[in-house]
Amino acid sequence: MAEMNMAKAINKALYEAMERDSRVVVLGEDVGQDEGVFRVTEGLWAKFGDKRVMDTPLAEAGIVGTSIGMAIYGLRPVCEIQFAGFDYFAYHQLESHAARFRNRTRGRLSVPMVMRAPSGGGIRALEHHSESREGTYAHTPGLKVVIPSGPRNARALLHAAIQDPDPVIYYEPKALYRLFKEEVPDEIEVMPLGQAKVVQEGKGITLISYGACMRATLEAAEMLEEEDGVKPEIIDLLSIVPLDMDTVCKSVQKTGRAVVISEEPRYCSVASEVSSQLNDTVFLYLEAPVRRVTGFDTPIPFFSKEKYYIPDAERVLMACRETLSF
Amino acid sequence: MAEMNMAKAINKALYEAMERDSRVVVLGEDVGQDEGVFRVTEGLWAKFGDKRVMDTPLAEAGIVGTSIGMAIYGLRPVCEIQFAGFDYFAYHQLESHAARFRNRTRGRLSVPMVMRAPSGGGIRALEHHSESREGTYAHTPGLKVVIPSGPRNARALLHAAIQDPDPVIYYEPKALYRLFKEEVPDEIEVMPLGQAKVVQEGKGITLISYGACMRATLEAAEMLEEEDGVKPEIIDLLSIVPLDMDTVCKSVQKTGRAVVISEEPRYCSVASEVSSQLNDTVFLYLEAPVRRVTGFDTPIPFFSKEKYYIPDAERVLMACRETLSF
Amino acid sequence: MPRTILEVKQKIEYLSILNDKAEVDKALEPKLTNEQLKHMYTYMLMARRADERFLNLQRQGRIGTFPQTTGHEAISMGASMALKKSDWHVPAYRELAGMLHRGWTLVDQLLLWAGYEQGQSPPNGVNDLPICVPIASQLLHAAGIGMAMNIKGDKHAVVTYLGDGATSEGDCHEAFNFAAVFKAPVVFVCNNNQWAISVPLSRQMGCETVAQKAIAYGMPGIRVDGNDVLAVYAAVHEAVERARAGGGPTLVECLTFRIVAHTTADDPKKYQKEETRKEWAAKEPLIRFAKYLRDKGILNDEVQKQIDAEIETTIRDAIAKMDEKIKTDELANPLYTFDYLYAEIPPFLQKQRDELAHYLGKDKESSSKQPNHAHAGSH
Amino acid sequence: MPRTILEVKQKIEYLSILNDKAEVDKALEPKLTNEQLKHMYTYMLMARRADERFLNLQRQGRIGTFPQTTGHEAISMGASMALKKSDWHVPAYRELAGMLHRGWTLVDQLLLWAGYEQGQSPPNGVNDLPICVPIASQLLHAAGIGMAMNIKGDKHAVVTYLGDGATSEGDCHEAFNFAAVFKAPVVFVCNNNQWAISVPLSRQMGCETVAQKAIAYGMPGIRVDGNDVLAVYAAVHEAVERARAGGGPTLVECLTFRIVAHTTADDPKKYQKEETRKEWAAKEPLIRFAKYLRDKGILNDEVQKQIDAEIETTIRDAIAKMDEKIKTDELANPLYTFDYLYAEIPPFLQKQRDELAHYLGKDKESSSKQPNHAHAGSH
Ligand SMILES: Cc1ncc(C[n+]2csc(CCOP(=O)(O)OP(=O)(O)O)c2C)c(N)n1
Ligand SMILES: Cc1ncc(C[n+]2csc(CCOP(=O)(O)OP(=O)(O)O)c2C)c(N)n1
Ligand SMILES: [Mg+2]
Ligand SMILES: [Mg+2]
Repeated sequence: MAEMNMAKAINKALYEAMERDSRVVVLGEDVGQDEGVFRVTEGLWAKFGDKRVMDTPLAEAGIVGTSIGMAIYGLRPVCEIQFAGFDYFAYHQLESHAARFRNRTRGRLSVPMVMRAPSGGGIRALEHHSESREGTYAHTPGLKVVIPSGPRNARALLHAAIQDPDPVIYYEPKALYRLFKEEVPDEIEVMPLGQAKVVQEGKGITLISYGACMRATLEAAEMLEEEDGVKPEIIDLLSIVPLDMDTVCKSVQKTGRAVVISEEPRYCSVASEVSSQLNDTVFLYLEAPVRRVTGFDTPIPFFSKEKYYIPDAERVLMACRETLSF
Repeated sequence: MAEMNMAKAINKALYEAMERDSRVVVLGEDVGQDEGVFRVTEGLWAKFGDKRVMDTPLAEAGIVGTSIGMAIYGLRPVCEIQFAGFDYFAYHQLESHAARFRNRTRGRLSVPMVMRAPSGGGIRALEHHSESREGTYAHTPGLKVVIPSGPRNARALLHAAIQDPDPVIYYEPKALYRLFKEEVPDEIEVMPLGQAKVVQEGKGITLISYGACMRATLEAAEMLEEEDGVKPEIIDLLSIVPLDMDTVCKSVQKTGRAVVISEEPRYCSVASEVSSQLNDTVFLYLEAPVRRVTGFDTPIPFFSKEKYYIPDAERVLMACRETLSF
Repeated sequence: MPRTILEVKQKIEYLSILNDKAEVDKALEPKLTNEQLKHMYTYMLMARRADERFLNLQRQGRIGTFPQTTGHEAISMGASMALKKSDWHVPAYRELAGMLHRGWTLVDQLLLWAGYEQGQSPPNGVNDLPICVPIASQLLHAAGIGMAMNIKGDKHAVVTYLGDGATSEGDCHEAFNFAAVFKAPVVFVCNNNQWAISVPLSRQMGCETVAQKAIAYGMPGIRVDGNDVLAVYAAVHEAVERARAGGGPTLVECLTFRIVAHTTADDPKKYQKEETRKEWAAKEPLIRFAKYLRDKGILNDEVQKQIDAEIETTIRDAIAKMDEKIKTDELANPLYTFDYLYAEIPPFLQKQRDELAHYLGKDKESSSKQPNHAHAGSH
Repeated sequence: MPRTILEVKQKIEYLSILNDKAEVDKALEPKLTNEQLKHMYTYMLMARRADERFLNLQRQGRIGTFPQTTGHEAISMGASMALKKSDWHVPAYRELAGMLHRGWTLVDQLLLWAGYEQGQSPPNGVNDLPICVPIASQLLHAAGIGMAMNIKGDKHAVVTYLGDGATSEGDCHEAFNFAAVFKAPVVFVCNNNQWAISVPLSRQMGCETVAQKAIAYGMPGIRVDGNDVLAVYAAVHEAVERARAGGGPTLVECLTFRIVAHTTADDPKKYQKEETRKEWAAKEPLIRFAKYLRDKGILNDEVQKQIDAEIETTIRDAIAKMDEKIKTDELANPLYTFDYLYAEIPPFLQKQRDELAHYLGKDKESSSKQPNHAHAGSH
C-alpha cells in the first residue's frame, strides 16, 4: 500500500500495464520527454523508450486514427489527447472507425485502444481546457466511457480499460489530479467496467454522480445528514457506458427519490439519460421527479465564472431539499 | 400554391433566400454544376453563378470553418455537408467556434450560418450515409437544431434558419425528400424556430416526434384510433434546440402519457431529454413512464437490416399500447 | 543576407513504361513472370466484368448503390502485386482488382453492396482492411499499421489508396505527416482520376500534380501513368522496397480519368465533357495490357476464351452464392445486429436486443449469439 | 516514356534584411518612415515589457496561465504593419505586439488571462478575430474571410498566424488548400519557433522547412528570418499586395526559436538544451532593431527613456483598469453567462438563468440583460 494522488495513480497504472504487456504503447502530444502537461506519463519515456512512448505531431485525428491502425495490427495503444476540449478534432475517427470496426467486420477486426483525456473544469484554465462532454461519447454507439473519481479506482479502471478488447474513452477529471491522496494497493487491481459503486448506503434519497462531481456530492451528503438528518444513498457511476442502471434502479426503488449530478451541459447529457431510464424503469417507486444538477447549456464560462457553472455542494444540497420536500 | 416534394421545397427556399438577400451564399461538395447529390441545389449555380454557389474541395472542416469566416465577415453562408454521417469531420469547428463566437466576444462577432445535411436512413445507402445524430448537436451549447417533417415546414424553417442571427444545424430527413408532396404557398413563409406544432389534438396519450419518424408516428396514430379507439395527441417538435417543452408539457399534462419517437441511438438522445424534462416538469400528471421508441445503441445497420433499426408504425403502436395499459 | 533560393531536396518524377500505344520501354520493364502477368490480366478483367454485371444487378434492385471501378484496374492491380501476403493492404473503394488479388471474393463485394456487414469481413489470413467510406479516414489507419510494424520490428509494408478528392481532407494530411515523421513503411497510392464526383481537379487543389504534395512531408513523390499497370507496379514496388528498408513512406500518384459514373447514383453528363471522357476511354488500361501480353505471346484468342469462361463462371457462382447466403440465419437474422458491437454484449444492449426480439415475436431466440470469428490482435 | 523529372513551379526563397549583427541589406530595406519604425519598436518593446509584468501577475495568482510572446515580437509586428485598417488580422496567441498595433489594449489581454470573456471582444472598428486556443482552427476562418472578400469584391487582405506545431493539424491543410483553390487574399504567417511545447520540429514534420509546404498548394512560399522585423514586414507586404491584386495566398515562414517557456505552466528545462536557447536568445529581434534605429538616428538614450516611461505608464494603467473593470457588474455578475450565447436568450436558457439566479439569491435580477455590443455583419 502506498498513498498517492490521482495523477500518480494513473501514472502507476500506465507503468504497470506497459511492464506486463509489451503490446501497450503510449502516444500523444508531449507525453514523452516532457512527461505530459500534467506529468501523468512521468517516467514512461525514460523507462520504455521512444518506440513505446511516442511524442506525436500536433494532430488529434492523427493520434486517434493511427492508434486505430496500431490496435488493429495487434498493439494496445493508450493515446492521450492533451485536453478533452480538443478531442472533437478526432471525433470522426472515434465515431466512424474505433467504434465500428468490430461490428463492421463481424468481429474479424477489433480496436482495443484507450483514449485518455483530462476533462472538466476547476483549474483556472484557458478556454477549451475545461470541457466535460462525456454525453457525446455516450451517444456514440460502440464506445465504452469511463470516468474515475479517485486515485484507487482511477488505477483499477485504467487497467480494465487497457485490457478491454474494445475502445474505451477514459476521461480524467483534472480537478482531482492532485486534490487528495488515497491508499493504493501494491498488487494490480482491475475493476470491471460497467459497475457502479454504492459509496454510501442511505435512505430517503439517492445521489448519483461520477468523476469530479463526486466531491460536491459527498460534501452535500454530509451537510444533508448533519443539517437535515437525512443520510442519502450515494452512487458513483464510474462507467458511463456501459451504465450500471441495475445498481441505480435498485437504490432508487428503495429511496424513491434521486438527484443526478454532473458537470456537462444539461441537454442530452448523461444526467438526462439516467433520469429518463429511472422514469422508465422504476416509475412506480418515484416519489418525486428526478432532479438533474448539471452544468448549463452554455459553454463553460472563462475561469472567473466557472465556479457558478460547475455544480457545487450548495447546489446539490438545494436540489436534495427540493426533492425531499416535493 | 404549388404542390412539391421536400427536396423541391428546400430548393425553393434556397432560391428565394438567395434572391432576396445577396449575403446568402451556398457552398459544399457537388452543390454547383452537379446541383447536389440529391438535386437540392438545382438551378442555383446556373442562376447565381460561381461566386455565390461554390463547389468546394472535399473537406468538411474546411467547409464549415470557412463558412464561419464568411459569416463573421458579413455573409450568410448556407453550407451543405453531403451526408450527416460526415459532419463529424467538422464537429470541432461547430463546437469550438460556430457555437461560441458570439459568447466568446460578448456579442461583438457572430456566426449567422446554416449547416444543411441530409440525415437518417431508409434509402438503402452505404455505411455512414444513414446516420441520425441530432443528439450530439443538442448536447452542444450555442447551436440551434432544426429538423423538418414535410415540404411546407421544410421551406418555412429553412427561411427562418437562414435569417437567424446564430448558427443553425438544419437536418434534412433524406427519406422524405421525394416521399410525398404538399401544397406550398407562393409567398415566402417563415416559421419561428423553437416552436413545436400540435399536429393532431387528442386524448389519453401524446406522441412526440420529428423528422422522418413523423411518418411512422402518424401511421401508428391512425392504427391506434382505428384499432383501439384512442385518438392520440401528436406533436411535431420541428426544432430540437430550442426545444418547445411548453407545448409538450401542456399536452402531457392533459393526456398523462407520452411516447417519444426518434431514429437516433437511444443513450443521451433527444428522446432521453424530452423524457427527462417531462419527468421533471409534469411529474404529477404522468400516469405511465414516458416511453422512448428510438434507434438502438448500435450504429445503424447496413441497409439490409435498417428497417429493424428505424422505428416503424408497429413499434410505435406497441409502445403506445404498453403505455396505455400501464 | 539577400533573397536566395532555398533548395528543396525532393525531386518529383514521372514514370510511364507501357504507353497507350502498348509500346513498352524495355529498359524499365519490370521483372514479372508470364504467370504473374497473366494473373494480373485475369484479375483486372474479372474486376471489369464484375463491374458490368454489378451494374445490372443494381439496376434490377438486387444490390444497392456502388462505386464502379472500370478504368481504375491498373492502379490497385499494379500496387497490390508489389506486396507480399504478410504486407498490409488498406483500400479506399475503387480497388476491386487489387482486393480480389489479395483474397477477397466477389461474394464479399456483392454482400457489401447488397447491404450486409459480412461483405466487409476480411477473409481468413488476409491482412487487409475492408473498403472505407469516409474519404481519407483510412489513411491514418494505414499510417498506424506502419508505425506498429516499426514498433514491433516487423519488416512489412502497407499499401493504401486515396483519390484526388481525398487529398483535400485533413486526415490525408495528418496521415502523410505521421507516416513521414515516424518513417512508417507506407505507400500512399493516389488514384488521380481528375474528378471527385462532379468536382474537377482544378477545384480540388491549387497545385498541378498530386505527386508534388510529397514535398510538404519530405517524402519521395512520383507520378505514374495510372493506366499503365507496369508503371504502377514498378513505382510501388520500388516504394515498398524502400519502406521495408526503413526509408519511410512514398506518395505514388497514378494519373487516370474516371470514364464511368462516380457511383450508380451519379450522372456525369451533367458536368463532364463527352469528348474528354472518350479520349481517356481510349487509353484505358486493359486494351494496352492485352496487346502487350499478345505481343509477348502470353495471350491469344484461345487463352482469352479460357479466361473469359473462367471469369463468367466465377461471377455466376458469386451471384448464386450471394443469393444463398442472404437466406441463411447468419445474414437474415436482425438480432445479430447487436452481437458484434462489443466482444461481449453488455446488459444494456442485451435489453435492447430483447426488445427487438419481443417486437419480432422472437423472444425465445433472444439469447446472444457469440461472434464466430476469432478476435484480431494476434499478428 | 522513361523516368523524367517533373518541373515544380514554385521556388522557395529565403529572406533576411537586418541580420543578427544589425547589419542591413540596403537594397532590400523596406520603405518605412522614421515614425513607423519608432512605432514598431515601441510596440514590440511594449509587448516585451507586458510579457514580463504579466509573468509577475501570474506568479501572484492575479491572472491565470498565459503564453509568453518574448522573442516573437518581430513576427506579428512586421506582419501587421503590412496591413491597412480595412484588412483583417486573425491571430493565434503569440501576437501581442501585432494585436496592440491593431488596436487591442493591454486591458483586453489582462482580462482574458484573468478569465473574462470581455478580453476576447474586439475593440470597436478593429477588424480582428480574438486569439484562438484550438491550434490551427482559426486558419479556416481567415480563409473564409478571404473568400468572402472575393465574393463581395472587396480588395482587402487577411493576415493569419500559426506555429510550427500547427502545421500538423488537418485544419491547417484544409485552410491552405481552400485559400489556394479560391485564390483567397490570405497571408499565412508561420511562427516557426522550432518547438510545439516540448515537441521539436523534427518530430513535427519530415521536411526541412515550413515554407516548402507551399508547394503542395501551388502557392508562393518564403522563409524569412523571424527575428528580423524588416524581413517579416517586407515579405508579408509583398504577399499582401499580391493577395489584393488577386494573386491568392502566400505562406511566410518566420524562423525563430522559443526562448521562453511555452506558457507559464511549462518548464522547458525538461526538453530544451540551455545552450541552444542562449544562442538564439542572443539573436532576439529587439537588440538588433534597437541598434538599427540608433544607427539611423531614430533612437537614442533620451528617446529610449521616453519610450520606457510611456510603456511603464501604459502597463500600470492597464493593470489598474483591469482591477477596476473586474469589479463592475458587467464583469462580476455570473448571470450574464447566459446572455451572449444567442442573439436572443431562448426560454430554456432563461429558465437555467433563473435557476442560477435563484441559487444565488438574485431572483429579482433574473430578467435578461441585452448584449450591449452591436451585432457584426455590417461590413
Ligand atoms: C468524409 C466524406 N465526405 C464526403 C463523402 C462523399 N463522397 C464519396 S466519394 C466522394 C468523392 C471522392 O473523390 P476522390 O477522392 O477523387 O475519389 P474517386 O471517387 O474519384 O475515386 C465524395 C465527396 C465521403 N464518402 N466521405
Ligand atoms: C487542437 C489543439 N490541440 C492541442 C492544444 C494544446 N497546445 C497548446 S499550444 C500547443 C503547441 C503549439 O505549438 P506551435 O503551433 O508550434 O505554436 P507555439 O506555441 O510554438 O507558438 C499545444 C499542443 C491546443 N491548444 N489545441
Ligand atoms: Mg477522383
Ligand atoms: Mg512552435
